Amino acid sequence: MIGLSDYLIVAACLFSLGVIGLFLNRKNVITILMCIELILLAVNINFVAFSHYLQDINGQIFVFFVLTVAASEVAVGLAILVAFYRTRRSIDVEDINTLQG
Amino acid sequence: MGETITTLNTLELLAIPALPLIAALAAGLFGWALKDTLTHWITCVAVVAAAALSIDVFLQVLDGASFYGNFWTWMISDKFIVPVGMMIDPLTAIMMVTVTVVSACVHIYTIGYMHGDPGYSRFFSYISAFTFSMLVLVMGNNFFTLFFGWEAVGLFSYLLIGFWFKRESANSAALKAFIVNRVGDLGFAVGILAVWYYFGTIDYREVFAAVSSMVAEGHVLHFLGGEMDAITFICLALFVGAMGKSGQVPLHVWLPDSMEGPTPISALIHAATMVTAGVFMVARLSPMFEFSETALAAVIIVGATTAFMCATIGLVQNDIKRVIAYSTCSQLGYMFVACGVSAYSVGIFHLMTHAYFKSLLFLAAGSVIHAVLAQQDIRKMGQLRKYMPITYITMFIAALALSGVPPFAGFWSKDLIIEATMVRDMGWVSEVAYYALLSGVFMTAFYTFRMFFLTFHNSDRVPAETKAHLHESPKVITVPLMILAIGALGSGAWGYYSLNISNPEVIDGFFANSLFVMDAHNPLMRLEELEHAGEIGFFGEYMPLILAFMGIGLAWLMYFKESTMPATLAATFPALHKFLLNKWYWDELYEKIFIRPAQCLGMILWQKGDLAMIDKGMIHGGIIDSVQAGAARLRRMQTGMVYHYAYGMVIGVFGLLTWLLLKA
Amino acid sequence: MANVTLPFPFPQHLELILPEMIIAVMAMALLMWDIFLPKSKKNWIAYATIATCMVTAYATILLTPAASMTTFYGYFVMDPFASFAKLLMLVATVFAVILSLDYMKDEEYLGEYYCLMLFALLGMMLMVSSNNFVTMYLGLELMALSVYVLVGYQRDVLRSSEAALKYFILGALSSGMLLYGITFLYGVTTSFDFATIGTRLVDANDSAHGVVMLGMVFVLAGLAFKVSIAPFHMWTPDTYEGAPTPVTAFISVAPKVAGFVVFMRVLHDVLPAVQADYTMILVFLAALSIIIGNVAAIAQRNIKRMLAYSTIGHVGFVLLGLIAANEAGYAGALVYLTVYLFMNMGVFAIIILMRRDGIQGELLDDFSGLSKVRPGYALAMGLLLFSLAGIPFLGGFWAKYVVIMAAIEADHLYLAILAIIFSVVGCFYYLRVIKYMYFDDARVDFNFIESSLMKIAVAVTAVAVTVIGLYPDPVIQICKQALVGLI
Amino acid sequence: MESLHNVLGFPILSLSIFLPTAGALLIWLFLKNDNAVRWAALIVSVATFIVTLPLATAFDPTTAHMQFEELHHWIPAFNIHYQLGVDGISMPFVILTSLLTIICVISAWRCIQTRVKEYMLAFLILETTLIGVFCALDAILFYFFWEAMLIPMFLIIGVWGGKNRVYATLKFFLYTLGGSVLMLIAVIAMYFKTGGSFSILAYMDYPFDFEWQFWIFLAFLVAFAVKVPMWPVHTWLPDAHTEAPTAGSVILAGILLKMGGYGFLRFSLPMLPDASQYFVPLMVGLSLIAIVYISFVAMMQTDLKRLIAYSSIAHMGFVTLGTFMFTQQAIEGAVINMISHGFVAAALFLCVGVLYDRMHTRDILAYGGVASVMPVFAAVMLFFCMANIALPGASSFVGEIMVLIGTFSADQLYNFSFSTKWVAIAATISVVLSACYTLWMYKRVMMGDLVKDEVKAMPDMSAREFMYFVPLILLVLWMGVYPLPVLDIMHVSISNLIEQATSSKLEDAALIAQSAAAAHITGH
Repeated sequence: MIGLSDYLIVAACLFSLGVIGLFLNRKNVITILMCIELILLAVNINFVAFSHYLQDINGQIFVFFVLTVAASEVAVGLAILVAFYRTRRSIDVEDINTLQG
Repeated sequence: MGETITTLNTLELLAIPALPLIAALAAGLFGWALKDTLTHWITCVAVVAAAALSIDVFLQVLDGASFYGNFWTWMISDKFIVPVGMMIDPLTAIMMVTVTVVSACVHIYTIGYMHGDPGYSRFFSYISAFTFSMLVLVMGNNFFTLFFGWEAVGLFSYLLIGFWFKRESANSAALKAFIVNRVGDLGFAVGILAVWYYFGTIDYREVFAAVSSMVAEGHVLHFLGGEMDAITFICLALFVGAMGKSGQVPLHVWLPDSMEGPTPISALIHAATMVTAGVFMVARLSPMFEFSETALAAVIIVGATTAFMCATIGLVQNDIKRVIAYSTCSQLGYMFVACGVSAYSVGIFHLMTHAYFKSLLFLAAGSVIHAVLAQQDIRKMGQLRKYMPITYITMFIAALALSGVPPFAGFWSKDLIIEATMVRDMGWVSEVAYYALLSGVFMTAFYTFRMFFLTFHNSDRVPAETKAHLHESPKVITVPLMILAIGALGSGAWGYYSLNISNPEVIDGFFANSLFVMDAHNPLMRLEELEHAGEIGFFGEYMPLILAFMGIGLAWLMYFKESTMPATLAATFPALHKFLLNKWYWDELYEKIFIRPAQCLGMILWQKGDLAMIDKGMIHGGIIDSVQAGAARLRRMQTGMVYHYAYGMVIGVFGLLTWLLLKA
Repeated sequence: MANVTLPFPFPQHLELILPEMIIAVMAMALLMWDIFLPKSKKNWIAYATIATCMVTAYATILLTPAASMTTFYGYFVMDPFASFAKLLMLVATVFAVILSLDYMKDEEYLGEYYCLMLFALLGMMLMVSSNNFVTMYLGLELMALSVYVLVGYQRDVLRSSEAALKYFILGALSSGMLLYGITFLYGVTTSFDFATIGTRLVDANDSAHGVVMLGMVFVLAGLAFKVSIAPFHMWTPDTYEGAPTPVTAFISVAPKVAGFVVFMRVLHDVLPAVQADYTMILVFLAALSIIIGNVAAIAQRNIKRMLAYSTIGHVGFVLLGLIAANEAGYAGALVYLTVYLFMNMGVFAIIILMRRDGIQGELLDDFSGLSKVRPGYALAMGLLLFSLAGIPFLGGFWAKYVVIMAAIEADHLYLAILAIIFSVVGCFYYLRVIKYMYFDDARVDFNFIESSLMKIAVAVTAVAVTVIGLYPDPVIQICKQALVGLI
Repeated sequence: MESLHNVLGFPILSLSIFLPTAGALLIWLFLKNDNAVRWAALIVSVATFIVTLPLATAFDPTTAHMQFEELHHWIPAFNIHYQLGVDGISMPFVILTSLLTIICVISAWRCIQTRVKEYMLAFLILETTLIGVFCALDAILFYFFWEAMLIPMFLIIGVWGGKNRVYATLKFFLYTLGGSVLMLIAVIAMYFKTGGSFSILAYMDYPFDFEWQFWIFLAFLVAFAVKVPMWPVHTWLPDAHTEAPTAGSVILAGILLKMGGYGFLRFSLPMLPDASQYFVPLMVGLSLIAIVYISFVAMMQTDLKRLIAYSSIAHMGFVTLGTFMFTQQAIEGAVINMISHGFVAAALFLCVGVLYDRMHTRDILAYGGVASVMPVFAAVMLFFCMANIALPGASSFVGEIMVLIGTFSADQLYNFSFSTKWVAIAATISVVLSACYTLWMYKRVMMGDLVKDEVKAMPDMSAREFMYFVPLILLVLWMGVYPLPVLDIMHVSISNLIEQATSSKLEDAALIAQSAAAAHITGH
């Protein structure tokens, strides 16, 4: 029988994966967007798990909100990335460095 | 503050200091508007009037009149009350006469001497103001009025020494005079603080009344383990002030330099009046000094040392004014010794006679200097008697008076001092003092006449160009000389007999209840006993006289005619000669142990203390630098790399988490 | 149609969301209008935006209930607390629009710009009106997404889009954390409603303590990011510098207000059970923010960047009020935000005025000799900067005063001392700007693009700061009353 | 609230505080031309002076109660009141301020040619804050004015100052601010301790226990010591003075330094008597350092203003010394000293200003023989030099001798851990040292032969310059020979202050603690 804790652990792993990927990855921004998706995925798993375990529907409703927002977030993110690329001609994380100090 | 006793006309008394003050203000503030003649008229008239009034007061005091009263309250704070008032008694009266008369003469003399000087009216306002301050000093009835006058005369002495402010030497002398005097005033101020602390008042009469009981209570001051009874502390502190003003060793260094000032000043301030303020103070405070053997001993030692040392220096000086200046120091030493042996009356007596003949000496010297175009070196004079007879004669009288030749003024007073010292038994102190004074007599006579002969006899060494100019000084100069000459002639005998100074019972004597002497101390009483018993002996009686004549004789041998003796003598004892010529190296000593170290200390405290330690060290090094370093580090942490930022956030979160969970 | 019955109860008090409605509708309307407007008349949209905000403000005031009321089945709350915050944000938006007038007029798609601003405003208004995590999250994301775009609005300017990108990435991460935290709180209490969570947390058994901590830290971190509290501040300097100056002005005030209001609600309603723990965290964060903010600002040459750090410092001060966690504290925080609104808007207005052909006017020495050329602006800037530095007879002093007072009342004496000492350190960099304006001579000649609205904006802020400084009582009273609904 | 004690029945203090600012506003709004501004500023300052005069005439010296009181709510939220009032200690400073402001305005007539308007405005606003400090009876109001003063002063030094002005003014600002913030903390702490009051008078009555007094005293000490300034936090003063324009130095030396001394008298002594007693050795030590150490430093200065600045620090040493001796004479002396120093130091800086306007250098060695081209000026400067070294007849003598008397006799009344006699004697050394640095400076500047051509070209004082020295000369003399009026004003207030400063608060504090403990027990 798969208990709540197992789901939470999976979610935790995904979350950590996302977070770590966020600052370990030095290549390009797309990966970062994926990592963000991972984080949100972890969140959703948590919600669903809890919602099921607690027999409370709110959690799952929240998941839908999160999904929607996530979608629009990515859209905006990509748009900004494109704008950035137009001027910088690169999407390497290393190259997001003109502002510092 | 005590009831007012007045058998004198208050207005008259007030007028005496007021007249010079008003004159001074007029001359000082409106001098630029008034014509020179007008200025000197105003001031001279005022001062002469003051002199006349003080003589009148003096005569009334002779008939036993006196005055005590307050006119004004200066400060009040709780129990601390400072009135401004007057106390007129014989001591005051004789000082007033001396001051005003000499001052009057000097005023008149100045008309001639300072003629045509750019600062003519300024000079007059200064000397009138000085007269005012000196009168306040002597007429005051409490320590604060005394201190007020004390500082004021100091101020005017400073101004007048530096009168020719374009001369570097004059400015330095003025500064030196002021600062050395301040050192004395430091002591004086402390003394006053102590007086108020122990007596709870600063009024003469109340303090004097309380002295014996205060001593009986036996207060002591502790410091650095040692202890000292209060009255001694007070007296010594005040005496330090006296030393400063009266140019006593080791605070004498300013007096000779003060000769940079115009000669009338030397006569008025640095011979007759201001420098004697110290003696006056000691006499005035006799009721306190009498209660402290230590203080009296100190007074004697300082006085005797000065008397001897300055005399030796005087032997070899070549500047006519400096010779007289050193003799002034030395004579002041005599007065202090007199006070030290409790013969205050005699000290004051000498003060008076000295005032006349010494100011006469100065004025005469001034007249000489005037004649030889501001030449002060006696080696460049000689044979002047032909050109300026009056000066010659008056100066001769003064010289005799100074050397203590009867019947001239100096003889009476000085002789009494020496005898008093002889009979007052204070162990080695009085012994040493006695011999110091005796040797002083000889040297005084010698250097006085050395100076006199070199100036008026000997060979004619006056440079040709000045020759043409040589002539007797005008009336305004010679008349005061003659007036003072009378004083130099008569004041001694007059004082001796009419005031009968030598009367041991000072209480019945002239200085009725203005001076206080314990019978146990009273040297005059003892002197009288011994005279009755005929135990004084020949030497005791006549030693001073003999020495004086010996001194004059030696001077006559060496300097009356041109001779090689001085040179050979100097060649025989080069070290000694150099030593004396350099005034015992006092200035060099002070330069080394005070001035230089003070400047170094100031430099160190400023550069190392303020700038290096506090500014650079604490402020910049400590705070500013660290903040800026921190700023730079934070700036470097802001790398601009997005993953660093994310990393920061994550570290933050997990840091907080672990902290919380560990805490739980 | 009269007897149509809905399958669900019709929500009560729908009028409460009228302000939000106005904003939403106008935003879209403007978007449409923009298409038909000729290039030359684009500014009308701006004026329309201002009008919208004013109307909304009026509506908000009208609708403010005495006690808190809810609608949408309790998912949307309206109380004096919320409406005060809304008013602040509306004012901030008005200022931001005025600041944009000249700055943005050469940009394309102005309609989108202003409507994005309105959407951000809408999001924030939702945030402050939320009494549960769902509404809060939606509002927060609406604001965040709009602001990302606003920051990157100058598409041809590298630093603009870079700033947007950074802000976006980190913002996404932070909202991820926030959500992750929410999941745990939800897991412990089976609710998203603040009050409910709060009560359930109180009687949650100790086994759940670890999970609660987990949730709390993540939630706080997520919120701290929005109000740029150290160590979640790293995005602030870059974003402030890169963003178009009016946007910087906007995000330096409005989101802070919204963020802090939510912060207060969360602390007061959700986390009273674990007050000891969160106080500990916040003390640490506040100290860190004050130190980092005031120290790092000293090393800056670019005034926008400098103000970013100063924001971090000020945020630390506001946090003092939250730490005190008493009426005085929360009121103090509101006072601080109110004054801060005027100070920052004024300063940014002048920075925008400094922009002249060729020069961005963002470097400190661009201010050299301003007082000789434009004494008026220099005086205003001086007042504002002294106010930021917290010197008396200016509002900033009272802002600092109230929070420090609250902190001391709550026995956080050492924190107060630390804060005030670093505020002295902070003075240095404000004074440095004044030094450039007053003590130095002009390096290059100024040629100002001045609109009367800008002048008014500057004047209003300067006067407001001074008046509050001389007679702060009204503001303090209002802020006290505004706490109804929170406390 | 007991009935207010205000014989005049109209808010004279508010008037004198805000008249300058009102004038400043009018000038700012309506005047353009520099000369008009000058005249207007002069009129405003004179008007203010006239307004403050009734304070002296209508003052009732027989009571220690605050007078001309005003009390309004200012910030009810924190129980902060707009509470004004003066007693014998603060009243003289109000008049001193309004007087010196006039002189500042006149002195800037010619030498300030750039941005005249801002200059005058700054001074008028500064006057407001300064008078406010001396009138405030509410701790926050006091702090409000105390800090607000920084802004105009910062600009005055920074805009019209000398070469190194930026460093100097930043140093001044941050030093003072850093010093005073702790005072704010202390005041707020006292607010909660006393159960919600900012009234200075309430603080005087409230019994703080020793630990409180200890820390609050330290907090105040930092604030006031920086202002006085006391060693070792004095280094901002020489820089500020050197770089400030003449009038800036005048107001700085004349009033700002007094705020520190006033703070001790108004806050530390009456509110924290036990801590004050406890810290006497420290204060005495610092004061003596100020008197001796600083005098030596002053001796070696070659910059005129720097020298006078250091001498100011030394003289303020007398003030702090007298303040912490708790004897009538000492404290009255301290106040007299502050007032007199207000005249003398101000005048000396004006003298330097006169020289600076002609030569544009403050280097002593650049001068020499000035007396022969500027006789009148030489006389004036000599007068103030002599006043600076406390010659009898000058106001400073009254102050210093009273401090010394009070100090010397202090251990008659209280048993300190040391003998105050020797403290007094050590302090008396300044008699010599002050003479050394002052007269040496005078000698090098004014005396000597006239060799330098640029000195030869210097014209003597103009009538306008002479005009602003006259009142100072008269005041110095007046207070020197007839200080009674001023002393009479102070007697009662100061004896009351001593009463407060010497009666321990600890017993009451202990009682309160006991009762609290008792309540606690009964509560359970």
